[in-house]
Amino acid sequence: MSAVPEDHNQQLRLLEAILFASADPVGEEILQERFGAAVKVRDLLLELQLLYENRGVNLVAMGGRWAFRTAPDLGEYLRSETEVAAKLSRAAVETLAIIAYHQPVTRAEIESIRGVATSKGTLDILMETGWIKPGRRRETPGRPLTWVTTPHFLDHFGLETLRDLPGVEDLRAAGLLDSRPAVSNLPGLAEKATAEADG
Amino acid sequence: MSAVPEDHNQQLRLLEAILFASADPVGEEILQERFGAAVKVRDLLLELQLLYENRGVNLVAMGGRWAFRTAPDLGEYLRSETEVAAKLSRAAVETLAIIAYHQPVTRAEIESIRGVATSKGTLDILMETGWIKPGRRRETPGRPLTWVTTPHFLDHFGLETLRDLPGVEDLRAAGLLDSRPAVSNLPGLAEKATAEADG
Amino acid sequence: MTDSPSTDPFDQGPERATAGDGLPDAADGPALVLDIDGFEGPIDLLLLLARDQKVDLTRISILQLADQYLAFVETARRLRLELAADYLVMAAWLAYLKSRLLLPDPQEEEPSGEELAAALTFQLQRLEAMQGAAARLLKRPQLGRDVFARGAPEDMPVLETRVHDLTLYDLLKAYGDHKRRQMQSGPLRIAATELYSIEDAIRRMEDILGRLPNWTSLAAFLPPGWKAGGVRTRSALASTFVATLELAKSGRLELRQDGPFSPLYLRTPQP
Repeated sequence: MSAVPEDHNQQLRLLEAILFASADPVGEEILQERFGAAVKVRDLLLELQLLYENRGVNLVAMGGRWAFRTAPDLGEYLRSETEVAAKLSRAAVETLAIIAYHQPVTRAEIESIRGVATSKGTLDILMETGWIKPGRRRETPGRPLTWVTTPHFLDHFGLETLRDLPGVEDLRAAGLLDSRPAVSNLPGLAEKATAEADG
Repeated sequence: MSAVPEDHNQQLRLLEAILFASADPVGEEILQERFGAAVKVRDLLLELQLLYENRGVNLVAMGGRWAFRTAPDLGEYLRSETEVAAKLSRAAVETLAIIAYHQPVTRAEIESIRGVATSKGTLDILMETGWIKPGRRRETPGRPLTWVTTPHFLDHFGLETLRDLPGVEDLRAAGLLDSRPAVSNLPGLAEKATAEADG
Repeated sequence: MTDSPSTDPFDQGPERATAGDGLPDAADGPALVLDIDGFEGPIDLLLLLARDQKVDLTRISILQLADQYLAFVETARRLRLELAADYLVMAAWLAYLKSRLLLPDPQEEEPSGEELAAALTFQLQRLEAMQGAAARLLKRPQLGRDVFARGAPEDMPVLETRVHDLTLYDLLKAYGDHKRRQMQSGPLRIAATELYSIEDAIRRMEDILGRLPNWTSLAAFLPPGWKAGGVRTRSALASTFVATLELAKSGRLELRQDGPFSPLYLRTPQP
């Protein structure tokens, strides 16, 4: 642990940085320990609090622990429909990946690729994310609905076009897919395999 | 969505609160949308940036996105409080640099520059850190996938744009950012490297 | 070029410095620690040798560099017979380059020795530049190490209502996992071999059986596209040989060989 700067202003800056970066409110005694007995942490805290008094962010003390919080009077501007980030299930992520790679793809095809039934909820959840939408109906008996990804999907994942999705060979080369043991490892075959893989 | 305060100082406070509350950088155009066309968000951002210039926390721009970050010079005092991130292998670091400076760049080009096959895990690890992603496919035979850096890469290394990569202009001027195979006549070198990578 | 990172002594990462300990001093002989594994490849080793000359890469002597590399690899080979093929390929190439540099240029339309040397210099410069860039990049203040983000972000979806923060990596990983499971589970699927099968050989021989009144060499029966050499050609030869034995056994083919290791001939049985 590096020592604490001697300069008063530097101490103030360090305190500011510590409180900013901390995930939880920091207890005053912990700060006092961090800065050493020679530094009056309480004075530093009060000075910093004054500095932020009329700002968009305030330094507040809660039961002896200190933290930055957005100013309460801004609440009306900051509040909005609060959506809690929900984690997608593994099935949903896999279904999304399969739609991305195999689109347009019907639900029956997704199930046949995944080898398990796809619950109705999975596609609903994915549709709520705005990443997939129904595509054209397949011109086969029963005219099943197909699923495709949306422009928002490309946007979210930072892809310009669907063609930029890495192919299976790219995934393998990147280490995202274990390579099958192949005859290609035999000398003399390797060059050929490469030529094919690299096209 | 709530309205925006009319008062300039209130707008500055709101911007401060929004940026302070977010751990990830916020895009300037998203802020502009939030504040509406009547507000010059860029001016507000620059004003806020100036306000925090010498503080323990700074407002920085990275690839058109803005975030508060602790001041770099305080790093030595803060570092001890967090665990040191896992060290990247030399191959990974070199590959990252090549992608950063040569992007968009194909795996074959990376290998030609390094003179050695890229092991499978390398791109995987770099992608997991969120620093690289697949770019567009190159419109050459085989349409190989290219790799590019992400906005998070800029954020992680505190770069405002790719032009701020250390020494990038000098390297370009010296012609060293040419990713074509230099010694195409080196028999077997390039082909061998790829063969092993795929083997 | 004076500001170029290649002359910046800070550009050498920590690994470089230690790896350099095992390097030969020009022709100082075998009193060196040889650790080929310490290098990422022949180019990497060459670059270290070039740095050892302690001059700008544009002014290194390619001849001297070639000599050092050849000496190093020769010594390494005596200690470790299994020296990676890459290093030997480079050695062969450098020996060739050396001869091109020493002898007058031939009239052929090939690049001259100087051109090849210049290309090699460029390759070394470029790799050095990238290693330097990597070191400089890592020296920048990094998020989570030197610079920190807001530790307690507040829920404030006023900007974007991003419900799911799935990354591209998560998506690709899911697909990769799915593909891998698909390959591992279910009925065992044996991937089509890239070698020439006996079944194929028998089918092919049967097709041309009726058209062989004269003794013809077995080598002439290799299927087109399988004659390039290597393991593929050997597999085609072996399968075709087994196929002829099978057909001879059932009396549909006659075989003749004039002596051990001499060519094998075959024809359709004469009535």
